[in-house]
Amino acid sequence: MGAYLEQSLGLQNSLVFILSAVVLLAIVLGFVTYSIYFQRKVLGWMQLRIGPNRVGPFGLLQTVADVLKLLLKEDIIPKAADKPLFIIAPVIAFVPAFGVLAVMPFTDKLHFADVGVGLLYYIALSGITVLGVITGGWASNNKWALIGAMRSAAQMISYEIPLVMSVVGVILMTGSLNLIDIVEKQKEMGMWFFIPQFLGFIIFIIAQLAELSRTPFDLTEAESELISGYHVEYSGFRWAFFMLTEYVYIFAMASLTTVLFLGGWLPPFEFLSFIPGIIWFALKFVAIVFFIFWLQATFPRMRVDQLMQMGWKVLLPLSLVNILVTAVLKTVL
Amino acid sequence: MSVPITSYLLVALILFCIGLYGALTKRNAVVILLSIELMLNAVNINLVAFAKYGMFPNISGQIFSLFTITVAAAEAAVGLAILISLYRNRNTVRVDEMDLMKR
Amino acid sequence: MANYFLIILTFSPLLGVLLLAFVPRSLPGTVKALGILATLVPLVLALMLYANFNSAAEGLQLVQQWNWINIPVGDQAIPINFEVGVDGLSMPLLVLTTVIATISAFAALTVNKRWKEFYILFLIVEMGMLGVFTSTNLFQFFIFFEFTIIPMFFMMGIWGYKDREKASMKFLLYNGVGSAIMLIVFVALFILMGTLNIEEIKQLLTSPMSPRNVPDMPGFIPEGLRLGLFLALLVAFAIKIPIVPFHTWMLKAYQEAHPAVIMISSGVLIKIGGYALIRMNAAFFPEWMNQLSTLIAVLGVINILYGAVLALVQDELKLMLAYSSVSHMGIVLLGLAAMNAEGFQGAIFQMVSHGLIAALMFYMVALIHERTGTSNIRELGGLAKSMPIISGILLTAMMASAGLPGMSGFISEFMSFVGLFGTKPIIAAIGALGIILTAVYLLRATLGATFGPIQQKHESLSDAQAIEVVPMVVLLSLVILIGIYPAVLSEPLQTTLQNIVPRIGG
Amino acid sequence: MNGASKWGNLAQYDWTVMSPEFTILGVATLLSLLDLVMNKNSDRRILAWIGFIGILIAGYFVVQNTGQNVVSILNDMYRLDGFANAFKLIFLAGVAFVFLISINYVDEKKNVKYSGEYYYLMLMALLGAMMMASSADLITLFVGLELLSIASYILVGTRKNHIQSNESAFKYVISGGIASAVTLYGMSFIYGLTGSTNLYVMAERLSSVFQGGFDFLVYLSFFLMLVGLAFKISAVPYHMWAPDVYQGSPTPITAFLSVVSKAAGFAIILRIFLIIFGNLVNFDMTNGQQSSVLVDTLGLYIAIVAGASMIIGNTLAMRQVNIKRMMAYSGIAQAGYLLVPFATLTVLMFEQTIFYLVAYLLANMGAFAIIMLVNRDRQTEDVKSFAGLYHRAPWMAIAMTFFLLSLAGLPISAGFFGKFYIFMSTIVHSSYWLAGIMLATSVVSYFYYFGVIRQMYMRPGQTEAPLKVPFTVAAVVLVALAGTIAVGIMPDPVLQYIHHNFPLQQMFQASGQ
Amino acid sequence: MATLYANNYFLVVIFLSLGVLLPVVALTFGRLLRPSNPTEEKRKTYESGVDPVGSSWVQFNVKYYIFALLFVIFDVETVFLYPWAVAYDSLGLFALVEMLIFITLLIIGLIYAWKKKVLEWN
Repeated sequence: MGAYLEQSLGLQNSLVFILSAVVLLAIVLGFVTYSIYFQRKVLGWMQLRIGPNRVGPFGLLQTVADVLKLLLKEDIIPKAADKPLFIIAPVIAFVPAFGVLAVMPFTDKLHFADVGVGLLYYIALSGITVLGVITGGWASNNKWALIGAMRSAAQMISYEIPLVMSVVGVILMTGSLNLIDIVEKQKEMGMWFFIPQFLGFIIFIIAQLAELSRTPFDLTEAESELISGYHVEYSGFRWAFFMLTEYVYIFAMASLTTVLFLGGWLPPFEFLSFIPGIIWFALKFVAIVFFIFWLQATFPRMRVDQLMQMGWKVLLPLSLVNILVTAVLKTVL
Repeated sequence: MSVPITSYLLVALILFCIGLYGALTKRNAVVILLSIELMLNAVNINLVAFAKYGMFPNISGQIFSLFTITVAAAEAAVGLAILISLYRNRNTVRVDEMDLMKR
Repeated sequence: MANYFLIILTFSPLLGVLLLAFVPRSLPGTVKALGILATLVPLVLALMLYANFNSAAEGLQLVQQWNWINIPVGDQAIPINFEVGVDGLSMPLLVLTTVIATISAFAALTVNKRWKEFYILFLIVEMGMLGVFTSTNLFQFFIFFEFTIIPMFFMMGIWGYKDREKASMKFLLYNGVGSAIMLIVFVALFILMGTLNIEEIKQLLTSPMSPRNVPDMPGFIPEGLRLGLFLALLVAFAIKIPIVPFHTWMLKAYQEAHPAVIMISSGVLIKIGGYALIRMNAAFFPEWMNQLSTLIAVLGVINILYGAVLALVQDELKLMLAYSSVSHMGIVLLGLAAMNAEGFQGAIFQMVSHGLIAALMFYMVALIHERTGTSNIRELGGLAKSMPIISGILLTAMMASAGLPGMSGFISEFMSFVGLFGTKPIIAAIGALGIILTAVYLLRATLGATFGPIQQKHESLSDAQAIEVVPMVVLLSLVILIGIYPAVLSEPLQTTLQNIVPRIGG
Repeated sequence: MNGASKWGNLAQYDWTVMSPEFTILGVATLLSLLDLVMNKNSDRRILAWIGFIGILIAGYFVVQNTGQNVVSILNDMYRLDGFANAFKLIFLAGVAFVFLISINYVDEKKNVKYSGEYYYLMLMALLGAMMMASSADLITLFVGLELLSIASYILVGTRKNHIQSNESAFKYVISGGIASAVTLYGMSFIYGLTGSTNLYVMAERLSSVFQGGFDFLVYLSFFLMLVGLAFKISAVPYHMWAPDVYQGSPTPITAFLSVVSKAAGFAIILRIFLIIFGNLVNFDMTNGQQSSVLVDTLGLYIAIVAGASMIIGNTLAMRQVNIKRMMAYSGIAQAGYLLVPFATLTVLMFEQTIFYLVAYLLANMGAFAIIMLVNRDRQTEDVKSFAGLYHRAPWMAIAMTFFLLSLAGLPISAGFFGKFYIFMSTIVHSSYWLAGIMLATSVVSYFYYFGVIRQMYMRPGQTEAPLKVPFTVAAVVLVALAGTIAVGIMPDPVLQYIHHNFPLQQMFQASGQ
Repeated sequence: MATLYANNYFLVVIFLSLGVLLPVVALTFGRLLRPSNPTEEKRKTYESGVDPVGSSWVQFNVKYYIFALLFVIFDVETVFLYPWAVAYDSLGLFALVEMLIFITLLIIGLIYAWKKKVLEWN
């Protein structure tokens, strides 16, 4: 990929770029399909159930069937809704979710855009999704949708700050915002950043869960209270795109965590380096995804006031402390 | 593949004019605040464009724009806060209804 | 002592201000007495000045200067000094000021409220007037000039009749415009000359050797600029004098203000205009003064006739006096327009004489108004029966004002017209018409007030008391003194005038 | 150099020159913390006094810095020169006065609820103003400007439950936002042409750019900046906000806006325009003569702004019945007068401006102190509330008279000499039309200033009860009155002090000279 | 170097356009497949099965705005943290001190909000 990037833009490498992006999109869609399956299975095992097992072998085609069903469902737009915004909201939510993957390095060879400010790009773009959520909730002109959207927005912006601040420690240690540089630095130090940046790592993981609206922070969904939050009026494929966004973000976040704190494609020990980097990356990635689903079976949902206080009163001060400690330690050591 | 600086400046100019027009003519206070943000963003485009393609390309333009962004945010925050307290007292965000003092 | 004499004279009214400040408001008697006594201090000092004045000496006497302000320009500084001096032109006016002030202080006894403030403001005005006449520096002149305006505003606005506030505002705005224009000219002169000393400016502007007068030298002042400055000054002082289109402030003020206030205004303040015309216009720009003398003369004639005609139809005594003042100040202009020694002397005589007579007449009006509650001729009449002294003196004053020989009015008018007949006989002839009208309207008013049937309610009114008579007598005797022995004034004037106005003939 | 390498280049600068700013920042922080830990119901006047002491200390540091050579740190982002010191002293004095006035104003629960915030926000605004005076870099200038502006927006709206206060605060935010956007847009072009935010580098590069065919852009940015910055001084193209905002704000804040904020506006205007456009020259091809752009071309526009401000401010002030609105229009007019020295650019330009600002500071602070007292006592802001003041508080009335005389520019008051000095510059520059406007509008101004005086002395008030004058307000009035009269009689010491201690040419000198 | 820079962002543009394209294509495709039979009841806004009461575009709890304001402030402050963190190595100790002051002020801001009970939900 690096070689193509060096060349001036021509027909050949344009095609390569486009095709590779399409391939990634396909992979991501596949991931989403099977992560839902995976999630249901994991939850099933943990709750001593079987999970999907009817459609296809081991129920492997269950999600595919679900997608097909969604595609064939009637698309209803409420009369009272703000139609243009209603239509555009899922797109606003989805585009950044996929867009952030443009800078994600999977190995030192296998990556797409090698942007100097990759991390900043990721953070900046991911912040836009909240707009889609708010737009969707507001455009529905439904009380539950609006409350859900507002809550969801409040939660997302509240946890965005600790998230953003917790990575400052990583930047401090690396001196670069380039995601490849960050992995290289971990290689150079011989230590993945979750060890020196343990506090930052914890904050990042928690904040990330909240950003993804996963348990124990899945208040926006809150089936029992808000029916299903901001997308209550959405149906069919429009609804599917909100779901898609959510799972693509799981993909992106898991990748980002891997890159920032778990050494990306680096092997845990030098002697294991014969195994290709992509495998290591995939392993760590899957571990995180599993972790995320695992929590869903373990933790109860938080109360909204607990949620907000946790973000502002615990995580934010901690992340500020993390920055200070990192800076001081870096100077002293 | 490089875009001439004039197009950046033109975008900025258009943005600035839209913002100015909105700030001067709109009735809704929130829209006015947004228009002001638009104007400030036009400035940012200008600064960043000049920082890269100006007569003497250097980084100070980008630094300037960082400060502009921050200040714009603070200004918007204060503006919104004041608007909220105004709304609590008067129950309106329409600027043409804010006429208690004309004499 | 001699060194500081003029300074002491100028600021002597402040002594009274200081003392008054410590007298409690609740003792009106003390306040009034102190107020009158305080005016005596400058009076005595002014008389001492008159006694010690050297009439033969040319130029300024008792000159003193102190450095006041330095305007830093680069490394050097342009000084603005505080400087005083007196000559034959200002000395009579100084004496006039103190005399009128004392008399007005007596007239102010009829003020009905807030005596303390009245006398404090009054004394500040006196200081301003004295300062105007002692300053030999344009800047200082301006500041003291303002010192007369602002307290006057208060005095007109607080103590007066129904519409006093409007009158005071009008007074302020007119005089404000005048002083603003004056300031423009002064600053311009300062920038052009580098000095504010009147004498130095005169030298620079008139001496043939001065670079200001030699074309192509740096600092040369072209004729156009001189004309502009001259006209601006003329307008500034025209408001003060006042020359006809600018006279409306005076009508309103004379109608609404307390007579004691008007006595100062009419007696001294409006003279500042004439004084400054001689001191500045004639001294700085003699050529233009000469060339435009016809214009000034015409303005003078307009003033005389306009004032006289309108005075003729007034029923309100105060308004009549106001128009009469306009008319009389026209004579000052005529004298100036003559551009010769007789004319100038006539002008100055007229200023002093009108000062005295106007003060006297307003004093009389004040007394009448206090007793009858009106000063409208229609509501008066027959006063001679109930108050013979007041009526008698009023009649005498009217005659003096009309220019009866043996009184100061005659001398001044005579000299002015003699001067003007020498240069502009036609205009002088037209102006002389006004003199006849003067006699007519004065007689009409006086006779209307004093003779004829008396009104019922006026029958039992008391005549003037002794203390009220004193000022009248003093003023009247001064009027007569100048009338029969003009040398008291003309002697110090003679040499001075030659010195002040370079182009003045014989 | 060993220590330097460890601590970085920044540590080599002489940070002590910033001690006034550090003091203010420290005190503001301290106040905010104290405000947080203090009991909710305890008396917060102590905070005002701490702040006041902080201001005095900062003032002491500024005086210590006065007369020093130029010190420039952070690549001219911070400069210590005569220009900066002069303005800082004015700001500090202004805010000190405002603090004293506020102590009585804020105290009442109904006026301003959060008194702690009130004080440290004002200190932050002061800090912004000081940075504006003391910087030669667009970024810091802009940040200082906004620090001042944003703090003032909040201060204007401190009366949270007062509808007019809210409304005026919102109007202020909107106008301020537009103004800073316009200013910034102008700045961005200048930056683009010169590629630097340092004013000196900009000035150096701008001449060649100017002659290289970009004169249109230079003019454009000049006008944009002029319009935008006119907001801060409430001069004409951008004055409409002033009446509403002045009327709606708490009176001490109105005083603050009218003096400190305005002076800060002048600081930034003079600093930016003098340095950047100072040595631009127009080259006349026909006769090969050079002429200074700032003096010959731009000066005219500034003069037009000045003249228009005087005319509009003074004429509209006549129609006002609300005293604060009247003072707002009067402030617009005063901004016009204050622009005159800059428009004419004589050698005395700086002395004239500073002197006038001092006179204006004294008069306006004193006037607003009394306005606050009277308005609060009568529960109305009508000019009529001054009726009979002379009988209620004669000394206050006399003091007010002097302040108004000073604002009108009549002797004996500091304002007279201020106007006189400025007036001289118009004649030196031969802009007689400007001189004419200046004097004519001054006369117009008599009308409304004396209107207040008329109320005080000539109209009967609704009550004759003596007005209670709190100690701090009395102190402010006394100091302002003494200053106004003393400077009005002997202006020389002040002028000489300005001339010798705050040399303007330091503005153009490099560090260490 | 310039091509690398441009190509990187070209890729970014590709990703973003794909992000737009996918929904558009999927929805267009879906339109051909899915039934469309809107009726009044279907198009009614959902409100727990009863007819909706009034519009939902109503005044909202001010709490949300205050959190939004807080977010804006803190989020924007990170704008300064990032460049500082990147350039930290070349700035020296003094930058640490400066950033200590900056972060201290941020913390004071947080404490302020805390004390003023802005961080409480409800």
